[in-house]
This record gives sequence, C-alpha cells and structure tokens, in this order.
Amino acid sequence: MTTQAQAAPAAQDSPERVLGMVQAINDALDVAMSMDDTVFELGEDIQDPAGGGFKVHKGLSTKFGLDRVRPTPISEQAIMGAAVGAAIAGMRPVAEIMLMNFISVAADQLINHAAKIRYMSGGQTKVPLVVRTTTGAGGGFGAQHSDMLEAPLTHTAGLKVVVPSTAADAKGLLLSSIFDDDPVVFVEMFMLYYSQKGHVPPGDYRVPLGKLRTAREGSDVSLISWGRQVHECVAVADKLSADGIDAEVIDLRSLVPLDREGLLNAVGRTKRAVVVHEAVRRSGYGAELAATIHEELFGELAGPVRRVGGADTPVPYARNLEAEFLPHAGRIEQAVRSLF
Amino acid sequence: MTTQAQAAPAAQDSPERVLGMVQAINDALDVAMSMDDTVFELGEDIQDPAGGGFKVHKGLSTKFGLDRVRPTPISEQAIMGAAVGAAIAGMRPVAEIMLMNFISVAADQLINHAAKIRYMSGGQTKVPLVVRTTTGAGGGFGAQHSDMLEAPLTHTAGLKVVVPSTAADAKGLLLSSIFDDDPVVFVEMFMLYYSQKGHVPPGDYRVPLGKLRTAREGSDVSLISWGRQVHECVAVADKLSADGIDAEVIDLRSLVPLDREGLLNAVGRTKRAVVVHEAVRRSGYGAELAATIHEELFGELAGPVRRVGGADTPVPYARNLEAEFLPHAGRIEQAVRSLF
Amino acid sequence: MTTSLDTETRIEVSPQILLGIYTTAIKIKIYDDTYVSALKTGKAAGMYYSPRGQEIIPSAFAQVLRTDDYVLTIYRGIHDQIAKGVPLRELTAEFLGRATGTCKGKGGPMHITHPDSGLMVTTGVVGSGLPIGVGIALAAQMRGTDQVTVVNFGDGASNIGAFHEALNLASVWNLPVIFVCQNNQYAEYTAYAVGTSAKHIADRAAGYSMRSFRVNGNDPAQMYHAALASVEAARAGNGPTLIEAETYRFRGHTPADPMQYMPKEELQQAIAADPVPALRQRLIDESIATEDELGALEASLKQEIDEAFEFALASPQPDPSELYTDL
Amino acid sequence: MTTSLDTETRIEVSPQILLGIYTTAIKIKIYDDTYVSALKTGKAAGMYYSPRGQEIIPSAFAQVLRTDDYVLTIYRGIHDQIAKGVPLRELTAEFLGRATGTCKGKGGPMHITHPDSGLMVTTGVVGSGLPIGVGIALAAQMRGTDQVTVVNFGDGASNIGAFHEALNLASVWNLPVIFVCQNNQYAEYTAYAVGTSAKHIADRAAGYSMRSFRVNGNDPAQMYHAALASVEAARAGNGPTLIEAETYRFRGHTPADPMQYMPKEELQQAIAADPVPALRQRLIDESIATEDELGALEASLKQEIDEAFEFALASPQPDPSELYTDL
Ligand SMILES: Cc1ncc(C[n+]2csc(CCOP(=O)(O)OP(=O)(O)O)c2C)c(N)n1
Ligand SMILES: Cc1ncc(C[n+]2csc(CCOP(=O)(O)OP(=O)(O)O)c2C)c(N)n1
Ligand SMILES: [Mg+2]
Ligand SMILES: [Mg+2]
Repeated sequence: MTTQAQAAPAAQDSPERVLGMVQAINDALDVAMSMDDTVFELGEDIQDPAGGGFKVHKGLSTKFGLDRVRPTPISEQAIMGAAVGAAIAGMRPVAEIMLMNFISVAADQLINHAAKIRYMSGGQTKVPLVVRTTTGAGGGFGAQHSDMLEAPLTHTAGLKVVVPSTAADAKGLLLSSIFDDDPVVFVEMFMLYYSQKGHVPPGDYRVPLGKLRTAREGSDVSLISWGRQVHECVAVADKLSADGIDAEVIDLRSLVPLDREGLLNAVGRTKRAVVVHEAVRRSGYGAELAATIHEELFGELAGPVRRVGGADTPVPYARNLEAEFLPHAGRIEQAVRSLF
Repeated sequence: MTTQAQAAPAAQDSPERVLGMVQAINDALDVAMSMDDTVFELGEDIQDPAGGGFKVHKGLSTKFGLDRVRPTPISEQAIMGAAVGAAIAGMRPVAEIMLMNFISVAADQLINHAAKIRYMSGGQTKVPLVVRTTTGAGGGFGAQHSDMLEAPLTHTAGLKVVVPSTAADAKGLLLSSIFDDDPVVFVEMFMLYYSQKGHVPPGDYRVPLGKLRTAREGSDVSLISWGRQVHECVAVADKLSADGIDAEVIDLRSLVPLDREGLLNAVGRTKRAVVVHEAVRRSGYGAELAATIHEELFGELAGPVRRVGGADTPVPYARNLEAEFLPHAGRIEQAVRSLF
Repeated sequence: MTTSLDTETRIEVSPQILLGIYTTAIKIKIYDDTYVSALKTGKAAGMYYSPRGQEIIPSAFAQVLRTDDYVLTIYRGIHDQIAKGVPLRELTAEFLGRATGTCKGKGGPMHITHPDSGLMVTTGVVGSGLPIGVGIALAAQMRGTDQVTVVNFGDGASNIGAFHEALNLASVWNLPVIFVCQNNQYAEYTAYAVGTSAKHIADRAAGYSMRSFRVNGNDPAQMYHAALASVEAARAGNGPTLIEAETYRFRGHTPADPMQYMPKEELQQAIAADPVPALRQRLIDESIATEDELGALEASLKQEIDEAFEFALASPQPDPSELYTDL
Repeated sequence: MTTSLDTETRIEVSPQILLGIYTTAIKIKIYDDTYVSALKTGKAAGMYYSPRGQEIIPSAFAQVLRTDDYVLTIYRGIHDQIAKGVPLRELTAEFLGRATGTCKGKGGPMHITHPDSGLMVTTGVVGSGLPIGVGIALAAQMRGTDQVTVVNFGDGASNIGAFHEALNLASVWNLPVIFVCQNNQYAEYTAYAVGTSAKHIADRAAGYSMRSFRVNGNDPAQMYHAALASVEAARAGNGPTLIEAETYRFRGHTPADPMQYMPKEELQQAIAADPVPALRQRLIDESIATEDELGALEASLKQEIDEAFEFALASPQPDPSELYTDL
C-alpha cells in the first residue's frame, strides 16, 4: 500500500458538467481515494448497492473495495474512535455519522479525543480526520433527526467546522478537509442534496477553509449565513432589492476557521448585519458572530446585529410547526427591515 | 412507598451554621430525600464509606440506604438513560456524572431524550431530572477533566442550566432544581467545593431558578459571571474601586432560565458590561449574553460588551499554562479598563 | 442463570391465546397494508417503517402484558404500539402530524408516546431506548409495584454501547425488564453478519449473567412461551431477560428502499412463510375459528382502521402556538 | 473460537524471559515507590494513579512486543508506559508538567504519548482507548504491516459502551488488537461485583466470538503465555484477543484515598503475595540470578530513576506561548 499522495486522476468529465450536491460529494471522495491510498471511508450502510442512506457513496465500494469503503455496525463510538485511531496511525479516515444528532452518541471521541489529541501530545500525533454528517429540519424527520449542532462544535477548541451551501463548494471544501491535518466536522444539509445543482470542476478541486464566499453583492446590509440558509438569504435579498434595499449575502463556508477579516470588512462597509442560521437561536453560532462584530465595529454600526435562528425549541414534527421553527424568509425579511 | 411530598424535617442545625459548598450540597440532597420518597441518587462511587469522589454524598447511603443512593457501574449512558426513564415513570432522580467531560459520553440521552421528551410527547410525559456534575480548570487535571461545557447545554432547548457560586446558593438552587419538573444540569465547580464557605439556611431552603444575584453593587460597569469567576470579578471590582471605577458584579446563577430583565436593567444602568466565564471564549455563553445586550441596548452603551473567557484551546496541564488559560484577574481588569 | 429455549421445541398454547395473538397480528397487518397504500396514493406522506413480518412478536406479548406494564419501541414500532393498545385514531393522527395525535402532532411517527396505554417511549436513536427502559423498570422496582417493562429493538441495535450498559445495569440491579431483540436479519441495508460478531444475539446474555431465550419470533407458541416466562420472572422479582426473536422484514427499511441488498430467494422464502396467514390457517385447521368468523373479524378491523385514517385526515394541524408549548 | 486459559495451568517460561520480566517489573516498582515518596515530600505534586501490584502484566508483554507495536493505556498507566520503553526523563518531566516532557508538559500524567516508543494514547476517559486502539490496529491491517496493538484498561471499564462497540468491531474486522483488562477488583471505591454482572470479564468474549484468556496477571508464566499467544495470533492475521488479567491494586485509587472500602485482610493477603518480590525470590531460588546481580540491577535502576526525577525537576515550565501552539 502506498501512502504517498499520487497525481489526481485525469479528469474524464466535461469541464461544463453540472452535478447535484450528492454527486459532488461522491466525486470528492472518489478523487481523494484515487489520489491517496491512506484515505478511506467508514460508516453505516455506505456499501453498494445502496451506497449510503442518501446514495453519497454510490459506486465507491465497488470501485475501491470494502477495505476502503467500510460498512460498520451501528456503533458511533467505535466509528469515531476507530477513525481517531487510524488517523493517529497515519491514515486519513473519512467517517460518516449518518445523521448529526448521532454525533451526540460519539461526542466523547470527538470532543475529548479528536479535538485534543494533537494539543495534549504536544504535537507528536495529529488527527487528520473528517467526520461527514448530514442533518436539517424541513424533511419531516422529527426532533431526533433534524438538529443543526454546529455551534457546540465551534466551542470545541481543536475542531474545524465546515458547512457547504453549493455543490461545487461541497466538493472543494471536502477535498480541503480531507487533506487538512486536523479534524474537520463536515456538515451537509440534506435539503440541499438534490436542490443544489451546479457546475462542479473535475479533478482535485479545492476550496480553502477559512475563506468566505460573497453569494450576492450588496451595499446596504450584510446577510451572513451558511448552508441551506444562504439560499434563503439570497431569495430575501432579491425580494428586498425591489424595495431599494441592496443586501449582500455572505456564505461563511467554514465557521472554524472563520474568515474574520472578510466578515468584518463586509460589515464595516454595509454597517448593518443580520446573521441567519437554522440551529436554535439561543447560543447559536450567530451569537458568536454578533458579539464579535459588535466588539470590532462598535460605534460604526447603523443598528444592532440581528440574529434569525431556529426557534428555541426541539424540531416539531407537524409540517406547519416545522415550517415555523425554521428561520424562514418572512422572519429574515422582518429582521432586515428592522434595521432601516 | 409514599410519593407525596412530606414536610421538610425539622431543622436541627443552628440558624447561624457555616457550611462549605460540599456540605451545602450534601444538605440539599439530604433534605430532598427526606421530604420526598421519589427523590433518589445514582452515580459512580457515591456510596459510603467514600461518599463520592468529593465526599458530596457522605453519610447519605448510610442514612437512606443503597436503594436511594445507588452506586452504578461506569456506564454514563445507562446512568443518564436510567435517570430519564425513572423520571418519566414518576421519580425525581438526581444523577451524578462524576466530571463534566463525561457528559459527552452520555450526550445522546441528555440532548436527544431528557431535553426533548416532554416536547415530543406533547406534554404527556415529563422529565424531572437533575444531572449534577463538577468540573473546572485550575486543579491540574488536564484536558479531559476540566472543561466547562455549559454553553452547548444552553443551546439545547428543553434543558435548564444552573451554576452556583456560593454554598447557600448551591443548596437553594439544588433544591429548586430537584423539585423542578424539567431536566436541570447542575454544574458545580470543584475549585469552589472547599474555598466557598458561608451561612447556609437549614431545611427546605430554595433559591428560585432564573433570578440573578447582585454579588456586588456598583454603578460604572457590570461584570457578569457565574460560578467560580464571580469571585474573581468581585476581587477585580474591589481592586478597581481604588481607581475610582465602581463595578457591579452580577452572578447569573442560572443560565437557562436567564434573568433577562434583571440583566438588561443592570447594564441599562451602568452602560458598560464585561462577561466573564471560564469556558472557552469562542461560542461560549458570553457570546449569547453579549449579542442579547447589544440587541436590546443598542445605542445606549458606552462601549462594546467585552468577553473574557478561557483561551480558545484545550486545558493544558502545566501549571503556568493552565493559569494562563483561565480568565484571570489580569485579563478581567484589562477588559474593564478598556471600557473607560 | 442463562437458559435458552431451543428453536425446535414444540410448545402447547391454548386456542384462546392463539386467537388472541392472531387478532392483534392481523390488526397490525391490515394497518400496515392500509398505511402503505395511503403512502402510495398520497393520502399519507412522510416517514414510515413497516413492521410487516414481525407482527407475531408484540402480539404474543399482548397476551401476557397488562395495560399498566410499560413498553418502549423504536421508529419501526407501529406493531408494538398497536399491540400495546395505543388507540388507532390518535396514533394515526400523530403519524400524520395532527393536533388530535397522541402527542398533538409534535412528536410524529418516531416518537409515539401514550402513557395511558403504557407505551412510554418511541425513539429514533438506535439503542437509546434500552437505558431508558432500565430506568422505567427501576421506578417500578423502587415503588414496589409488579409492573414489567418491555424494551423492543433491532438486531443492529445490539452492537451499540447503550445495549451493553443497559443489560449490565439491569442485571446488577435485578430489574423487571425484558429486552426484546427483534432480529429481522438486517439493519437498514446491512446484513446481520457484516456488523454483528455474535453468532446469535442471545449469546451475549451470558456476559451479563442474564436469562435469555432465542426463539423463532414468527412462531406464536414459541414467542408466547418466551414472553410468558420472561414476564412471570420479572413480575416475581426474578430479574431481567434477553429475548432474541428471529424474524424477517418483508418490506424495505423505508418505502423508498429497493431492497437490492436482500437475496431474492431469501426474501421470497420468508414471505412464503408469512406468519400471519399461517396462523390464520392454523386457527381454521384446528377449528379454533371459522373462515366466516375470521372474515368478520378482519372486516371489522379494517373498518376501525379506515375510520382511524379518516379521523386523522380530517383533523387539523396543531395550532401554531404549539411550537412554544411543552417546554 | 473462544478458548480460555485455566488459571491452574502451570506453564514453563525460560529463565531469560523471567529475568526480563523481573527487570521491567522492578523498574516499575522502584519508579512507583520513588514517585509516591516524591509526592509525600512535596517534590512532586498533582495527579498520580499508582500501578503497584499490577507490574507483571505489562512486563510480560514487554517480552513479546516490538518497539513498533502500539500500546494504549489509561491514567493508571505508568507501568504500561515504562514497560513500553517511554524514556524515563521525558516521562517524568511530563508528569511534572515541564517543557522537556514527552508532550512539552501540555498533556500531563493522564495523557502520556510517545509514538517513538509505540505509546500512542493515554486516556483519562474510562473505556475510550478501546475504540481508538481498534482504529490503530485497523491502520496497521490496511497498511499490511504486522504491527500489533495492545489496549489496556480496567475492570470497571468493561461496563462502558465503548468496550462493547470496540470488541464487536475488532471481531467483525478481524483486527490485530489485544484488549487487556487489568482486573484489579476495584473501580475507584466500588468493588467488582457491585458494577459488573459477568462472573468474569473474559466471559464477555463469547458475545463477540473472540479468543480470550483469563489468567492470573500476577503470575509471570501465565501472563507471558497469554501475551505471547495473543500477539502471535494478531501478528499472523488471526484477529483480536481479550485477556482478563486478574490482579490487585495495592495503593489507593489516588494518593488521597483512605481505602476504607477494601476489606483489610483482602488487601493484606494481596500484598503478602506481592508478585515482584515473589519473582525475585524465584529468580534466586532457580539460580537464574544471584542476590548480588539483582541488587546491582536494582541499584542501577534506582539511579536511573533518580536521575530522571532530577532532570525533570530541573526542567523549566513550558514557554507561555505554548498555550496556543499544536492547534
Ligand atoms: C445511533 C443511531 N445510528 C444510526 C441510526 C440510523 N438508523 C436508523 S434505523 C437503522 C438500522 C437499525 O437496524 P436494527 O436495529 O436491526 O432495527 P430494524 O430497523 O431492522 O428494525 C439505522 C442504522 C440511528 N437511528 N441511530
Ligand atoms: C467515562 C468516565 N467515567 C468516570 C470516570 C472517573 N473514573 C476515573 S477512574 C475510574 C475507575 C476506573 O476503574 P477501572 O476501569 O477498574 O480501572 P482502575 O482505576 O481500577 O485501574 C472512574 C470511575 C472516568 N474517568 N471516565
Ligand atoms: Mg434489523
Ligand atoms: Mg479496576
């Protein structure tokens, strides 16, 4: 087995190809495993013919074998722990936790070990691990299958946290995460799996961690978001432009590392900010962003940083309640208008 | 077995008695179990003669029997899960998770079940559970035994989160938590176990959840904190008064429910706020408080809300590094002075 | 303390019990058929995990449990819920997220709760019900009641940490709890042996010094015997039991599942041995009931189920204010 | 596949191996004695979990393992660390939080890591090392090396979920990993049977179709045999082993522990059977070494250890900037 990185396989795809987010992630996994023999996957039900609950791994176990695309028992602690161990011993595991709520089953391995081992060992060992997971409200999956739990992860020193919003970013950020030497939690939102389609560059395409993307230019207010809500923000911004409010939409892409400079530059220009995220509002990552913006731009803002989040409740099942739980366009628009 | 609350036992203690925090907690457990047969404890090593790693339970298994003060295997998921189940079935369990980092082992039961069951059942079942735990840096216990993890708990809808700073509060808040019908995580800081001593009222003494305590009056700036750092803040405030800065110190006592009104009134008066907590600064509860204060008091503040937290690192072992990790007096003072 | 019921054992069961088991099992089957066609026609939408093939297990327990006994189950739990007596109207309304549901529509299919029927918890996190069941059994033991707790879960769940901790704790505390592993041979798209190192899940009981039975869960008599023996033991204060009930899942993990991972013949064989019609035939063969009687029973059940769907479909969504209540 | 080594079996071991085991064991014992007195005199401060009584277990493994084999241990791990060859100066410096420590003083006693010696992880969270060890073994298997991974843990740890998941996964993947349960009869202040439902922890191996040995961990020959057989199996691709090594903890869980929960006679009996002096006597009795030779060995070890302490005590604390590095 070779552990050296090899050249990426020649891109066989048309440069103009359009992929959904599921295919983009599949492509990133394919490219990473082709490039580097130390990259492998482990998780529940990821083997063919199913290729995972959302078909993310379709074809990969057939191509790379069950040694590299390893179906596991339902044992999140063992999945996470085995990934940590393999990472310490020189591999680049990509572990799948089927749904983000199940990270709570494996939280010890993630918080006490993956995040801390490099620090505790004084840099002797490192944990080049990616934990991929998916989640989100809106699918009618109820309180135990829908939570966005990125905020607690950003509070865990030693973890990187990435949430892609487009197909191309999903690929480019995942490849960067896999070849990063620190543990990255890569949060996919399944409501984007099929709704997001776009041009995805072939081959070893990378999007660096810690660089925000301006999803929409604008000068009057900055809407700051990640994942699914970026698209909600763009829709609201488009609507508001009819009323003469020119809103910028910022897609953070990675929450840790945070593109602090890019963020503060943007809000420094627009003087108004609304942070939008799906997670429960209280103690969400929006709080960290709002606190930071106020600290750095005190006296320069035209109004307080508004936070639009999920309701401070579990995710309810009934369709109407779930829709109201979400930080929907109505609430985003209201928050923006309150600043003018 | 009677499940009705009975009259509290006649207080045998002198009304002037002075107890340490460990004794105050022991007293609260004793009173609760005497009053109500449905109250019981479970946790590792809590039985006599040891009575727990910090002797919190000393004498209780002898007095109430091993049926009510139940030593468990090292099985945090089972401890937490059994407590959830017993609570649903009409008991008032008080579970001990020996150190707060180990809550990560049982996070599924806490986050996905304890917090959500009342909501998911549409109010048919409730979870009157207290999870007691202890933690804190400064004891030289290293990265896996020192974390303050209250912020993620405040992000979990359905949980209450309490952090006492004095012996009397520890008793009064614990009794309120035990007789609350919702799950409460009760975070003790072991650095206070022996350092905090004070008058502790006998009998069924309760301090309501959601009411802050003004630990020190002051008019120029509000230092907002909880647990051990309240005492750091008072010390800094005392020192600053020599320089003519009259600092108020607010002890939140319970983070959820938050005494929002009391907090905003205080900062509305002083116009300056510094939030101080031991947990890692990034995405700590200080962010939520800062964001809230700015939202509500925009334009009224003399400066941004400053946040002083633990370093954005794991807790290091070496004494000098651990001391620097902590939000020590030097850093608090600097933050306060930056507002003048 | 570990004993094991040989799968070959032939056990006698009274005609009345057999008829009782059938009555519950056919109710579950008709309910499932109705739900699946409602999904196809678009009358119902959302998550559904069919229990087809596994009906006998809770139906046998229903002959032994009291209303005040406790049951916990999982997302794939409609058979357990029906068998425990959760009323069909409120149950269906909850599945469809309506205000009239058991949980006011806030829990949904994966979180059915109905304490009045003893159905305490339905969980969507694999294995998480086991420690909670231990706690419910502990409450019964501490109160000195003789209530029994039954925790249902799948074969895949036997590989998660919570299983281990729960069985160990139940054993050291000698709790009145019965762990029922409904071994349908698959965890989602993964076959038993890919994830499970034990030849049989019941083999794990020895590591907890726990009584265990391994039975053909589709055989009414064997299943009844295991249920009866374990419930009697629990009620008498003789502690927990692990039952491995071997069965098979006739439908996909979810309705969208094309079931490509199952060998065709294996599935066909299992369906050919469908325990519900087999039991029906036995009732007729042994003159326990006539074709007419069973036909009338089935028709009345179908009517009750259809009415439950109508009730649910006619019910409103919860009031928007419910988003913020029960917290 | 499950086999068990009877504790009565008498096994032959070469003089050289016995001497090797003693050399490691006495080094551990002297180190422990030195540390405990440093704590008493205030030269050392902080957490310390004495392994006194458990020295034979890693000392036997040391005769079998290679430097490039992997070991994981727990807070009570100084015996495992010394046996694996972690250099005493850096080890001691890490215990005392100095810049010259294995981890620059940032990990501390509960988190000793020294990959150059194959000591990969020391964990403070009970049971958490087992899944990590599985992953390290997996890496070796995937790379096609013949490195073996040994994961040490206590009896109490066998009741936590991670144990279950790790053993199951190691078995289904047939990994080169050895789970060594150092059963010292107590988990903190709680006796074995209060928390553990299995008569013997080795009984749990059957639930994972795993090879297992239950041995007297204080008997050098038994322990050596179990280590050798399990390492040879792992190296040959024949999968994991669970070893239950029965032993006893001679000192408190921590130095502050008054040990009131231990029956006095039980402790006295265990100390009377102290395996380290017993092995020493055997070496003399069987003319494997002379009193003089052993005395010289011990004196030189004592000197090495004292020098390690001096080195550590003379070392500076880490530079304050280290707070923010290695992240
Ligand atoms: C902790 C956890 N991990 C993963 C899942 C996703 N998941 C849902 S059902 C299932 C398979 C469960 O199989 P089994 O226990 O055999 O029950 P069955 O569905 O066959 O009845 C999985 C992996 C989950 N719900 N919870
Ligand atoms: C998950 C977890 N729970 C609790 C503790 C606290 N704790 C530290 S050591 C210990 C006892 C462990 O006993 P055992 O596994 O037998 O190992 P020993 O200390 O006897 O070597 C406990 C409960 C912990 N460190 N981790
Ligand atoms: Mg199954
Ligand atoms: Mg032990």
